[in-house]
Amino acid sequence: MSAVLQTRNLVKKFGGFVATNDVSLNIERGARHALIGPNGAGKTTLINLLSGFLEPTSGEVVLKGEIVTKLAQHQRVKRGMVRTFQINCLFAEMTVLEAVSLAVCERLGLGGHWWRPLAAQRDAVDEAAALLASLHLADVANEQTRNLAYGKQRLIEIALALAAKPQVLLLDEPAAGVPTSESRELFETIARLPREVTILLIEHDMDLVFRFADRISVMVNGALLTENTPDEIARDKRVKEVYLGEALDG
Amino acid sequence: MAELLKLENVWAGYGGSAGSVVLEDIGFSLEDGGSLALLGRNGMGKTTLLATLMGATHFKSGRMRFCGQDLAAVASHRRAALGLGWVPQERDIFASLSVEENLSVVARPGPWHLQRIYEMFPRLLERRANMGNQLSGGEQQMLAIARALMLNPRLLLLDEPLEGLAPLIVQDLLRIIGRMVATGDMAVILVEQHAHQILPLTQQAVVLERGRVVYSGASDALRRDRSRLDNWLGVGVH
Amino acid sequence: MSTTAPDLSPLRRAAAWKTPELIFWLLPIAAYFLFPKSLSLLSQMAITALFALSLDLILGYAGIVSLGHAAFFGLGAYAAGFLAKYGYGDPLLGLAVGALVAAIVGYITSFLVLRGSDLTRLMVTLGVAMMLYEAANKLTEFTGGVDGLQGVEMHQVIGLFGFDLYGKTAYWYSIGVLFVLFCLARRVVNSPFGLSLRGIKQNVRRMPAIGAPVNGRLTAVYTLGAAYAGIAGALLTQTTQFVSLDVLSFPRSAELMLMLVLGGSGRLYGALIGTMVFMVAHHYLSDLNPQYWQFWLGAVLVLVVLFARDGVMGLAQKMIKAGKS
Amino acid sequence: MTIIFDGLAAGMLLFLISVGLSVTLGLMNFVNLAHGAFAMLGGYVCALLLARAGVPFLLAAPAGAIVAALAGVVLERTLYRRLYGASHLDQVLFSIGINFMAISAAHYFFGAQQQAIVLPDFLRGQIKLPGLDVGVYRLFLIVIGLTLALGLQWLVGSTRFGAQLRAAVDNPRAARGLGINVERIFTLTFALGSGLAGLGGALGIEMLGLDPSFPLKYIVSFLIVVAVGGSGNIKGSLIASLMLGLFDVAGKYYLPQAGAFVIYVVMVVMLIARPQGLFGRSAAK
Amino acid sequence: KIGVIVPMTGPFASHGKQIMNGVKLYLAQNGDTIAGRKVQLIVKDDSPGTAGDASKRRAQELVIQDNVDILAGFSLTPEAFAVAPVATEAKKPMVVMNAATSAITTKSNYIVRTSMTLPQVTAPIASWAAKNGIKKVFTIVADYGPGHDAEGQFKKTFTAAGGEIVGEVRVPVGNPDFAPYLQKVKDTKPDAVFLFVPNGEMGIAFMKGFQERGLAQAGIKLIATGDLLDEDVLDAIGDPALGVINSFHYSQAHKSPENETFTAAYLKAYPKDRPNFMAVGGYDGMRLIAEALKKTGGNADADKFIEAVKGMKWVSPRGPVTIDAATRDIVQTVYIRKVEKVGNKLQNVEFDQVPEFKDPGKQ
Ligand SMILES: Nc1ncnc2c1ncn2[C@@H]1O[C@H](COP(=O)(O)OP(=O)(O)OP(=O)(O)O)[C@@H](O)[C@H]1O
Ligand SMILES: Nc1ncnc2c1ncn2[C@@H]1O[C@H](COP(=O)(O)OP(=O)(O)OP(=O)(O)O)[C@@H](O)[C@H]1O
Ligand SMILES: [Mg+2]
Ligand SMILES: [Mg+2]
Repeated sequence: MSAVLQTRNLVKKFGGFVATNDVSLNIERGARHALIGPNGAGKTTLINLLSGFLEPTSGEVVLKGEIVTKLAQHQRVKRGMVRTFQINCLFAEMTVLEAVSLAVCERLGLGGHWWRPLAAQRDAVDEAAALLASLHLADVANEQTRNLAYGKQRLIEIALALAAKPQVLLLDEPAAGVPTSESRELFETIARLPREVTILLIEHDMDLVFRFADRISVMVNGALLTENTPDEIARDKRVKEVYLGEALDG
Repeated sequence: MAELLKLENVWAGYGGSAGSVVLEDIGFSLEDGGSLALLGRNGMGKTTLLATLMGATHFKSGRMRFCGQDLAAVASHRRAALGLGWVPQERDIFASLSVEENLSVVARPGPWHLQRIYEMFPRLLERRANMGNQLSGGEQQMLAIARALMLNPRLLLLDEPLEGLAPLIVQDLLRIIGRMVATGDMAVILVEQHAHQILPLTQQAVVLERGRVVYSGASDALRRDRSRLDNWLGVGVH
Repeated sequence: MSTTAPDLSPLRRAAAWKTPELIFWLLPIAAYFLFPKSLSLLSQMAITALFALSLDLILGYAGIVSLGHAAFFGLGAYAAGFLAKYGYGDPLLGLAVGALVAAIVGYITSFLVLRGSDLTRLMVTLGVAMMLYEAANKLTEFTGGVDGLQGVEMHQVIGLFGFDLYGKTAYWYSIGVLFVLFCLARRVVNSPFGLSLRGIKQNVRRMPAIGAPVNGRLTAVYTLGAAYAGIAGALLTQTTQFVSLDVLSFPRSAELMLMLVLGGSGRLYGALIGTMVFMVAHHYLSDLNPQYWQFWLGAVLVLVVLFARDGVMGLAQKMIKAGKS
Repeated sequence: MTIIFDGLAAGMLLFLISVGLSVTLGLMNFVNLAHGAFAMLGGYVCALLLARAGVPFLLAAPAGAIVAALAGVVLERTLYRRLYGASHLDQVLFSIGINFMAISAAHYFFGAQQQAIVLPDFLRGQIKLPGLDVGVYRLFLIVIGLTLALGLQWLVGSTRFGAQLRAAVDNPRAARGLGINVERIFTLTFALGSGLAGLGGALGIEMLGLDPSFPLKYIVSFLIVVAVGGSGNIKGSLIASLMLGLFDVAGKYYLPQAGAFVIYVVMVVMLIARPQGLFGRSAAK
Repeated sequence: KIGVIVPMTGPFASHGKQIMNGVKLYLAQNGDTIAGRKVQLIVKDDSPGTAGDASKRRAQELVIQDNVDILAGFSLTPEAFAVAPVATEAKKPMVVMNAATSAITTKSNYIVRTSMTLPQVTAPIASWAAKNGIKKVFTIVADYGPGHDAEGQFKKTFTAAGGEIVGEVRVPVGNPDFAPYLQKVKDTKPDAVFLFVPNGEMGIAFMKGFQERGLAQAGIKLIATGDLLDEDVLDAIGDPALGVINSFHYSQAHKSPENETFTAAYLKAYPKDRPNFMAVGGYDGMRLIAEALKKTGGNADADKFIEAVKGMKWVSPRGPVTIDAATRDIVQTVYIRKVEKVGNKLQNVEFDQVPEFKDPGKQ
């Protein structure tokens, strides 16, 4: 069994509203797995449950064979599962370089070190700098995050996740707000991640989804509707009806 | 048709200690019921331009006329009454108001009312009692659009309205915008990353580069000009 | 790929000592010669500055607002007071014990301030401090209650310098402790740990998602801040040889917050400068007009907020920036 | 049981003096620690009208509220308005500064001594019921408090004004862009908050006394109510006040040794159990 | 040069005001030149008055910067305690004009007190109560040092005289609502309540509650020390104060030529205020300084000064007083008074007295 990430009968209720309805998902190691579905279907909620941002009402999350349902978010990150946020969640008053260095330091376990200054942690800073360069963010490295246009901030959102060198990467609409040309590049960067990195992607841009994914799950009203290869999904009448419309026709 | 909006030599930016100028010498005009695609790469000033029309930036100099009035002289909160409706890029949903309150709190009389909105976005009807901060990303986007429509504006400013919406909804929305443009009920300015989706819908296009207008003319002409599109908006635009 | 490397120099420069800082630390030496008759005020300023520094660590860096920081100050003060009263009058030992006691209580109570909004934290810290205050008030037999703890006899500092009426020893002692602890705090805030605190302050939601144990960090810094406050309290006991119940009081916490905000939080120097400005203003205004000086102090606060957002340090930084461009 | 009644009355007094802060801090998100200064102003106006001009209490108390509200408008227009965007800490510094000035001014004009008021006869004494002695003034406070709570709850929760106010606080920039007159709403709300403070101050003299140190003396009580109730929540403030009042009074009756601890213990326990307050919004955004 | 340390702002601002009124009044009446030297007053606000560090620093400044010869003032005990070592070390006489904890004068040989001690004014009311048919008493005191002292002294004297304490509570300082305590008293049905709270709003709140709850009608008397009903707060309490029996060393209504001149001059100089015990403490303190300096020929050396004040006797507005040569504390008559309306002003009218009463706290 090579599933790196699994959910078992995951349920999340907000009051009476069922946002996640008995979801059991298997994601293979190294998969490029996309999760699609109408607005409000529960995709982000699922990522929140996987990453520990929310606690499920019932059910389990299994990461690399270990039940992590009770683990705190940062412990899941330590075990290699990292997420991005659909709506940017950044450090407004840090420079871009500081923010990414912070993330690298946390991965290297330096976050609790209080004696040597940040600048003396050369490995961490150099790694952060290299990551920024690879995302074409070098020129804004010393700008405050909050003064950047939305698209740039979107890239920092992803840089923070990549800084954690994830084995399982959960991406929530990473390309939203990034112009077409740059979202291509962004996806190329993601695609260049080592093959054994598993990626779960939420995205409404079907061009990107169908180019990138090797498996697609469709969610509707909190429950999994179907899971299949991209070709099969594209042919699936139900998916077309609830979600795709004419998206793939044009 | 009558002229609705006219900008001449507009300079604007952000206040504060640094006091940066983002928009330089902007000028274009829009007819009543007209439609305009506002294009440009990341950080070129599209959002800033819409925010300037709404009075949410630091206006330095120039002239902005809307319905024959000097817009710069009108306080920000009165511009909605004049007929401007705004869908901010960051959605800016009121977190502590329910979906329905978000809509009714800004409502003005006109053809768009709650019922019609709910017909257009049934999802919002389902979630009407939810608080603004308990919505999915796409639901927030719908709500932002719906909220601006509740103002019954003469000119609708849409800042990347399609972002984060499911394909089916995008298609619906484009159809509705197309219809509005065709009937001339409401003028629109549309900011979008996906130029290919909106250029067919709009009559005019303006392209910004580093805060300056580098193209202002017919959408059609721009759509066919692949090399300029590539140049201004980056590779890979259909 | 066309990748240019980011400029790393601003980051490198951040932690280096700068000339204005060195000049700043010459001030205490100058003050000794310029105001030889005001040493007791000056050493109380140093002590309060240390106290403000401790609040800056938790508030300015980690964003934990506290209206009860006097709890730790008072614990340190009483700890040092008891120690000296019962015969162990060595000052440095007193500081260590003050720090330890405050740190232990800080560690325990830190779990109360992990959750909640600013207002909740304000009130929880305040509640803890008030309970300690009431406890000290009730235990009149031990603490002397409102009358204060007496009989605090101090030995000489490192066995050499006795405390004198003119406050010379007290002055150098306080300034020395302040300087050492400042340097330590400076290292802490420039380290990755310090950066992670800023991260928590700016966006707690994101921190766990990059793998940072938020609660552990908050506990650590809260304990550290408590220890600093404890040392400040112990210093006050030792230099005044008296502990009044007031060391635990609400006004002491509240005034501390004013001083820090006045100077500008999250900068370390803000704590020092805020304390200086506040205490000097307080001192002179109350001498000029013993009855209505509060009015003028209030006016100073209002004006500072209106014209110098981010406190005195914020204004200074803005002026330096404007001067450069 | 007289103790329960006394507890409710004490709670209601707590509610009356802090509900204004619930409006400015809770709804407008402005940390106005000068709340007590407005309360004090209302109190002095009421006390002076009573003592010097012989105005009846039932007129003097509202007059205190109105004067405080007007002072609120003036200060909001001239000073407070500039600080809406400022950090909470700046607001604290600013409003404490205002407090200091108010304290000195009161000291200068009215002296350091306690102000006395004489209640009209029909508000004095006790009504004896079987097993229950009802203090008339306490009953009066309970009635006023309930009326105010219901009125405010309706205003904030069910009117368009209330919704506009919440929208303006959530995101002033967007609210302005969508046609909400943020400035006017803030002025009105601030006036409401300071008017309520003034009323609380006037009604509180009888039980809390009034002297220049008032603004700082009761600051903790105000904050406790708002924090425990959940900021911006009228119902929460009311219930929190009543609970605190009950616990406090009962604690003092049955456990006098515990004295001042009770209220702090209750507060800390409640806040740890419900960090957002009884009816607080869950973490925003 | 005299340095005066008192709280001039904050919760105890009225203390500072009254003391300074007294001090200044004496100088205005008797001229500010004593034994050929002009008196210069330097006032330092050490508000809140409860922070010993601030008081001590103020004292150090007075000694070092201002070179004062005498330290005076001290409205609250912590102020006096914190400053005592400074007086000893700097060899400056220290004149305590209000602070009332018994032990203060033992903290330095240079301390002399012109106010009173708490046991001194508490014991007489306890004896009086026992003698006048009060058998069962419920004590209510503020929960802080002086409150504990008053409680202890009252208990001691009252039970020694055969009375019984049927209940006792300690009320948190600053507590505004006495309802639960009063209810408890009502339910316990004692003959009388003995009350000690710091002077100011707590007393006012108590008296209002006492009346509202109809305790007097229930046959419960109220006895107290006089600071509860001093002239500064009496008007604020208003009619509920009528009939309360209390013991104290000074009343504005004290009948003596000295007091008449004093009050007349006071009211003329400070028409907004009424003279109270703090004013007298300040007035007598200043007088003591003046007389002592006259004796020493203007020499303010601490040892000489203290030698000069020992056993000093004079007739104060409060009545005859002596400085006990052994303890440097004041010996004075303590009066039992009752609040009555004189004209349309509330006054403490004296009807019984314990003459030349020493501080029982030091025996
Ligand atoms: N609040 C602000 N303060 C200072 N500068 C800002 C601010 N917001 C944006 N900018 C700057 O203004 C410029 C234009 O930003 P704007 O958001 O208008 O771009 P945009 O064209 O909308 O980009 P995007 O496609 O990413 O939304 C950018 O360089 C950005 O860094
Ligand atoms: N805290 C909450 N309380 C109540 N309902 C909530 C809460 N959070 C989310 N929801 C609801 O749960 C549903 C699922 O939301 P989710 O964010 O997972 O959708 P999504 O699939 O990510 O949609 P989108 O594509 O629009 O981002 C939505 O209808 C939303 O309104
Ligand atoms: Mg989503
Ligand atoms: Mg934009």
